Amino acid sequence: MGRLILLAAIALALATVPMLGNPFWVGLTMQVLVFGLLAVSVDFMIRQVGLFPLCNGAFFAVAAYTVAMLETGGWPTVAAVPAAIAAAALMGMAFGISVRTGGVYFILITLAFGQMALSVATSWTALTGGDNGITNIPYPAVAGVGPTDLSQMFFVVLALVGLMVLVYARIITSQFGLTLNGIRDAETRMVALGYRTVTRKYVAFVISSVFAGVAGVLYAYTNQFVSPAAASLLVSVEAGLMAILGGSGTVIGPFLGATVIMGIRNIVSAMVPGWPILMGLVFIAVVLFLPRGLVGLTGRIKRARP
Amino acid sequence: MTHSIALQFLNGLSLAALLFLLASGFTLTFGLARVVNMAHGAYYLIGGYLGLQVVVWTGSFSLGVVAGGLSVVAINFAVDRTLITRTKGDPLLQVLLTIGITYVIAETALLIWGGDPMRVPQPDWARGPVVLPGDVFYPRYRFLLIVLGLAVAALLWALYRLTPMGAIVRAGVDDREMTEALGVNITLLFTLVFALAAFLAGASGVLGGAFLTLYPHAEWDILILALVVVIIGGLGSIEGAMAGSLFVGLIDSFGRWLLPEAAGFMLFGPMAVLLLLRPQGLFGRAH
Amino acid sequence: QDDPIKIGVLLPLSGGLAASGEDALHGFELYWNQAGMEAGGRPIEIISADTSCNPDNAINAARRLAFNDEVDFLVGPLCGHEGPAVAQVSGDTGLPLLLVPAAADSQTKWDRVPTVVRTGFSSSQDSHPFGEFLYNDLGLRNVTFVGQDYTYGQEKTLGAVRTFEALGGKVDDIIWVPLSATDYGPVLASVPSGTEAVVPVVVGAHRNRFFETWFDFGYDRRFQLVGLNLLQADALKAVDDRAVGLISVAQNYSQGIDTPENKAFIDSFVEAYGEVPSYFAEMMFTTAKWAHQAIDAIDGDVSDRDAFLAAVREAEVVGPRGPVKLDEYDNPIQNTYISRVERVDHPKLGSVLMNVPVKTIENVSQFWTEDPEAFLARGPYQR
Amino acid sequence: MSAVLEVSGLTKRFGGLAAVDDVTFQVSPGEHCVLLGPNGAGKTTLFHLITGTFPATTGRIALFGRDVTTMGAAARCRLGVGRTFQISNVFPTLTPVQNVLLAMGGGHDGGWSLFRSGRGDRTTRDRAEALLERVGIAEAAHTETASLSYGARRQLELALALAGEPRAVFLDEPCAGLSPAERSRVVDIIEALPESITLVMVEHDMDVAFQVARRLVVMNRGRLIADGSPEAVRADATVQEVYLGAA
Amino acid sequence: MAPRDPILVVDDIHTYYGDSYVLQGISLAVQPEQVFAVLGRNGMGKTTLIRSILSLTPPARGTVRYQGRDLTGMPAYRIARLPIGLVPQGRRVFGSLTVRENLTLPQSALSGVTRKPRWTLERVYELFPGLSERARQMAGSLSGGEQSMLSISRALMRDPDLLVMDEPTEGLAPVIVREIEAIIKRLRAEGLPVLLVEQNYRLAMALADEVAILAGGKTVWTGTPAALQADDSARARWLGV
Ligand SMILES: Nc1ncnc2c1ncn2[C@@H]1O[C@H](COP(=O)(O)OP(=O)(O)OP(=O)(O)O)[C@@H](O)[C@H]1O
Ligand SMILES: Nc1ncnc2c1ncn2[C@@H]1O[C@H](COP(=O)(O)OP(=O)(O)OP(=O)(O)O)[C@@H](O)[C@H]1O
Ligand SMILES: [Mg+2]
Ligand SMILES: [Mg+2]
Repeated sequence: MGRLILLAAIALALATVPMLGNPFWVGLTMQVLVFGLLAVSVDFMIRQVGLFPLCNGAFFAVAAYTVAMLETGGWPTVAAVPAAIAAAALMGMAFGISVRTGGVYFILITLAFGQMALSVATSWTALTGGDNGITNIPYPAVAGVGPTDLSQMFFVVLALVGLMVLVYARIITSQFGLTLNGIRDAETRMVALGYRTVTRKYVAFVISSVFAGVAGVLYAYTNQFVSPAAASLLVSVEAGLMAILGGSGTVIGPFLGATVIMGIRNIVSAMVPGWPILMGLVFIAVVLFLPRGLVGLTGRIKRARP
Repeated sequence: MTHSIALQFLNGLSLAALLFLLASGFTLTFGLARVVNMAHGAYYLIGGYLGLQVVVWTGSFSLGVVAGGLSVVAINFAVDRTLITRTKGDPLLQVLLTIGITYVIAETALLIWGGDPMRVPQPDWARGPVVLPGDVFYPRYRFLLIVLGLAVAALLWALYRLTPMGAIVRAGVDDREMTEALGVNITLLFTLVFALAAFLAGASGVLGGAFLTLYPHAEWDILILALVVVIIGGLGSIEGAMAGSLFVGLIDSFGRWLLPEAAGFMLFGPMAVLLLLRPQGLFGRAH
Repeated sequence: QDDPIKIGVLLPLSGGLAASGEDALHGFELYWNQAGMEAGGRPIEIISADTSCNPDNAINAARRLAFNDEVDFLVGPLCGHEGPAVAQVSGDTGLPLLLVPAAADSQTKWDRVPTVVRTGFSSSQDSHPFGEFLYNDLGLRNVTFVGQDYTYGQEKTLGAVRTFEALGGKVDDIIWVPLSATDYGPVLASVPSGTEAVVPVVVGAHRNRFFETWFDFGYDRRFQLVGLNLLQADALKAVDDRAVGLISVAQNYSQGIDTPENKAFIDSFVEAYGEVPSYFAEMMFTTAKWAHQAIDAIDGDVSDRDAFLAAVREAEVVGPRGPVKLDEYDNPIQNTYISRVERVDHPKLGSVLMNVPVKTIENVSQFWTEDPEAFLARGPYQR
Repeated sequence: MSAVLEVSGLTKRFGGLAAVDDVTFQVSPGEHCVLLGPNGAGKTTLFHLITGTFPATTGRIALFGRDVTTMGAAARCRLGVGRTFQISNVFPTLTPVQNVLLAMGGGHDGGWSLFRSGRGDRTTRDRAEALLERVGIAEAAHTETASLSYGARRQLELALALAGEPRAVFLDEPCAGLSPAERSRVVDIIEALPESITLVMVEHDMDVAFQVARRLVVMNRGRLIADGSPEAVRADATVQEVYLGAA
Repeated sequence: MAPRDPILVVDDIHTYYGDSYVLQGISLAVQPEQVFAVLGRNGMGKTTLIRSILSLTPPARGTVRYQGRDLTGMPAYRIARLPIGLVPQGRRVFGSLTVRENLTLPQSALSGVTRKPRWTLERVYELFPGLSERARQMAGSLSGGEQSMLSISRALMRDPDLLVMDEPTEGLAPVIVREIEAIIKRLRAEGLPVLLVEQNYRLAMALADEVAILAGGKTVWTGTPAALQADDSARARWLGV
């Protein structure tokens, strides 16, 4: 209950961002929400299943590209969005065979899948616009109704991300979530208890791809262009870093991490030359002082008080 | 035709030799200490740059290789003692930490050496092509690299499989605490192993810099290849690192030759198939 | 009016292309310093933003310049794929963008944005005359291209392929090399043996790797090497005298152009930064001069964006690269220089390798000799 | 009624070694059967074969009248097989209650709901806690399992085997590592199992074995060497020699 | 026999796992040539006591003295080199090493052996012939009981002056338990002191010269086996037998 109030308070605070009237901040906050959602999709695998996927950037990108191609090709939003999420889910189903492996092997095989998707995005120029990507994606509209400017778009994104977060919070505390934790802890025992563990991991993987796909859809609409950069390894890696940095296993953590990383990238970078050093130092500092991520900070503050 | 095959085979071998030097260190640190050190690529880069600097100052290539290796040993010692130990074996934290270290090292290198590609000058005695039977021209430098790779592979294999040190190190992986309870100073031993791995990474930066050039982002390019090697071969196995580097080296060179259109799939496609058939890699042990 | 005119400059200042970004920024600053940081009676303020060669960052950086720093117009970006992203912000906000050095063909052809004017070059622009140069000047009939497999590489390569083939030349093979390739040994081994010359279109660190592998394997004894995009000034730093005499690059600039403008530019750049400027620096230098002329023409009132854009479109600039003016599609008509590497004595730097034009083709349009409509109807160069 | 377990001609080879060598026997419903044998005789391997942890080299296994020779471990569990592992195999980052909740759902591959809470409803939770009480670790029910002592984890192991209400349970040395007090608790639990549940157990503690067993089966070097009532087997000379040791 | 200085003295140690306070002041003394048995129900702190002595989980307070030397702050590997042999609970053999490698490891140069060991491969194989048959098998695939034998043998190969055993007979067949009993008796006769944690009450009684019972992280009873045999209430209360 307390958590719900906290989430509502955060959502409310975010809702004031468009009132600043500065599209830069609105745009950046939207990106934080979008990449935070992508980080959630990665953290779901990291924390609940114990597998670190490096292909969520591919799901993200395939959904974004689908939206881009269909919307610029004149399809209505009601068709483009489901198609995009379906594309991500289909790719998730295909890449899902990787759950047969585990540990570092899983990291690497998903990396392989992600790199293959990237090479399609860069070299299949006719379909994807190659390196230049696809531009001028219109805002979404359902039956002619939809956001017409940046701040309206912002509220759409805020609402959808909020909804996804609620769904996510429900999933990780669900029965299914518990069985995933069991698999993470001791898979052989889960098998001996009668569970189809591979199927479950597979389903979890597809759920993760759907979350990444939703993030990708929002990305396409907010950025209004898509390029292979969306599918790059860095996107997948940083999504994972966002989650760990913010606090893996929590709902807010990935968004906190996204705030820090996007903040350094887009604000601090203007002030500090060689800012990637700073980014590296932040990672190092979190490991040293906040091994549970930034959310661990609240625990520290509580403990510091007598 | 046979001419091209021979050439591609040699190309595969020379890339394999370089990858082996780098990946064997990675496999040692992961296999032995269960440390996922993503900074290995950055070690390659910084070792290469520092070695390059020494080659420029002293004119001696060998000195540069040694200096590149040793400087990374020093860096890694500091990093391991002050930072990696603090992750207490949590792989997520290790990934976060070592990627952080990679950012710091790579960006520092960029500030010092700039972003233009640089090449470590090859020593005079390794310059130019050698002519092989059948009128095949092959660079002498790469030839020597293959020989070096084989020598190091043999040495490491012997160290790992034939000496008690190898057994102890493997025991340390199974159960570090028990190894210590049998009187082994495992911390010291691991420090030595890390030093060896770091030396190989730094030295391979110099060796690789002499034909692949050093440039920003090389740390990721080479790390990905090394990871593929290690995974295909099986983590923690020297034999695996050998097999994996051959696999990657040969696939890369023949793939680029026969199917250049599918370059993106050439390396990763077979790797994905292999892992699905044999999830623990060629030489890895299923647990 | 003495509040400054703010110019937002978008360049990669971190990551793999930071060196190029910095070089470009130097060129821009050099011009304004020489101009006394003033134009149209108003002081100039340059606000630079790092894009790290990533379109997502570029879009944010552009928005920040537009809304937080409230710049009057944008200059940049460097990487081809950042171009569309930044152009989009320009289109959304109406903020004029001088697109440079990003070279994607489509931005002055199929995907034009009314507020975007290119002051650099289009990828395939210099390739068309180069293709004819291969056939007519070098007398080559059978060549193999090695093309970097992404948009810039494809456009640059296929432009030359088209004009070369149009004259009757035969392309034995085009070897596409992905940006992720590390080793050029395998690539070069697949050059067909009957070919006369190899024409590389490679970028970044690939240029030096290609060069080293070429000589390591003794290919210099088997084929002629003709660089379409091989050894620009920055890549020359890491090569030695084996490069002397090679055709290195075809582009809208060459360090060895023998004009007073260029000599002065090179000397002052070397004076200020201790090295030879690359084409990035030149492009930004000329862009600054271009902007200066336009601002003067409208007496500094850049708040009238339409007037500013019109002034840019009308300006005829003489930069280090020679005379430049825009075509109707907002792309510069300018010279193409085909360069060769030579060792020259520079009064400040001593003996250095430098690109020197061997052939200058004047007033080259992005459509070469073709009718624009026909060119556009054919669609982009894609493999 | 047909046999709960029928094994015939079952063999498992590891390289040259036949860990289980041509074993044939049956267990009837409700039987309490203890499997004895020297270390390395193949008991655990036999359990693994029966529960499906790995496949047999040759031979046939039937559970509850169905041929399960090629069936996976999870599927066999869903038929009603519960088991413990000789080396504890529990969920370290979860609490014992969560451990048991998982074990309760496994028998029907349950817990697919994405929205129903993983904490279970009141009655399931009560049942889980009651089971932990029964095995003697109620006070640790809500702490992290990783911090339990060795013995406590063995007790949890037993709870996991029983939680799914199996029709047949296979216990691999459930008393190993337990103190005498906890051992008698385990014996009590076993004795209190409903008549309908079939039990097969490996145990090296003879006091426990003889208390629980209504039938003893003895293995040596992969083969069955004795099978019968506790008294008969105890008197068997070979068993005395290879297993009990001359007393 | 004249009283001699005890070989191992544990003096009021307190040990924590993170925040949880496990050993709450334990003292005991092991005499030379003595088998000292530590008993107690599950979770009472027996393993923690052993971990504290060997510095695997160093105590927060209190001292451990071995042959008069204070072990406080000494790293675990140095303590092992004194030499003390450990048979850990749960066997903990090196699964990816062969049986033979498991056995030679404690005597390799890196383990700090300084004298010619009294224990050799031959002697150990003689003790457990089953192991010599499996010398080249990976220890991880041994049966549970075989692993126990290997774990004991490995500790002996350390050539210890004090043997610390944490439930060494867990999972062993009665024949083998009898053998282990005989072995410990023989070792004791050869002058090797043994600190033994054991759940097999009969065995502990048969072997021990002195017994301590732990409960709730404290020593609740000490004395001879005979005294424990006589103290029905202590037995019932602390051990449940
Ligand atoms: N790693 C740990 N973290 C936290 N608590 C622990 C840890 N290990 C053990 N404990 C706790 O310390 C107490 C003593 O454990 P210990 O393992 O010493 O008991 P023990 O007497 O050896 O029991 P057993 O006979 O079951 O082996 C127990 O309550 C246990 O839950
Ligand atoms: N994967 C394997 N590879 C080789 N040998 C194996 C493997 N698994 C088991 N064995 C061998 O098979 C034999 C039977 O092992 P098993 O674990 O079934 O014995 P057990 O009867 O359970 O003994 P214990 O009472 O000691 O637990 C042992 O000798 C063991 O070494
Ligand atoms: Mg067993
Ligand atoms: Mg214990």
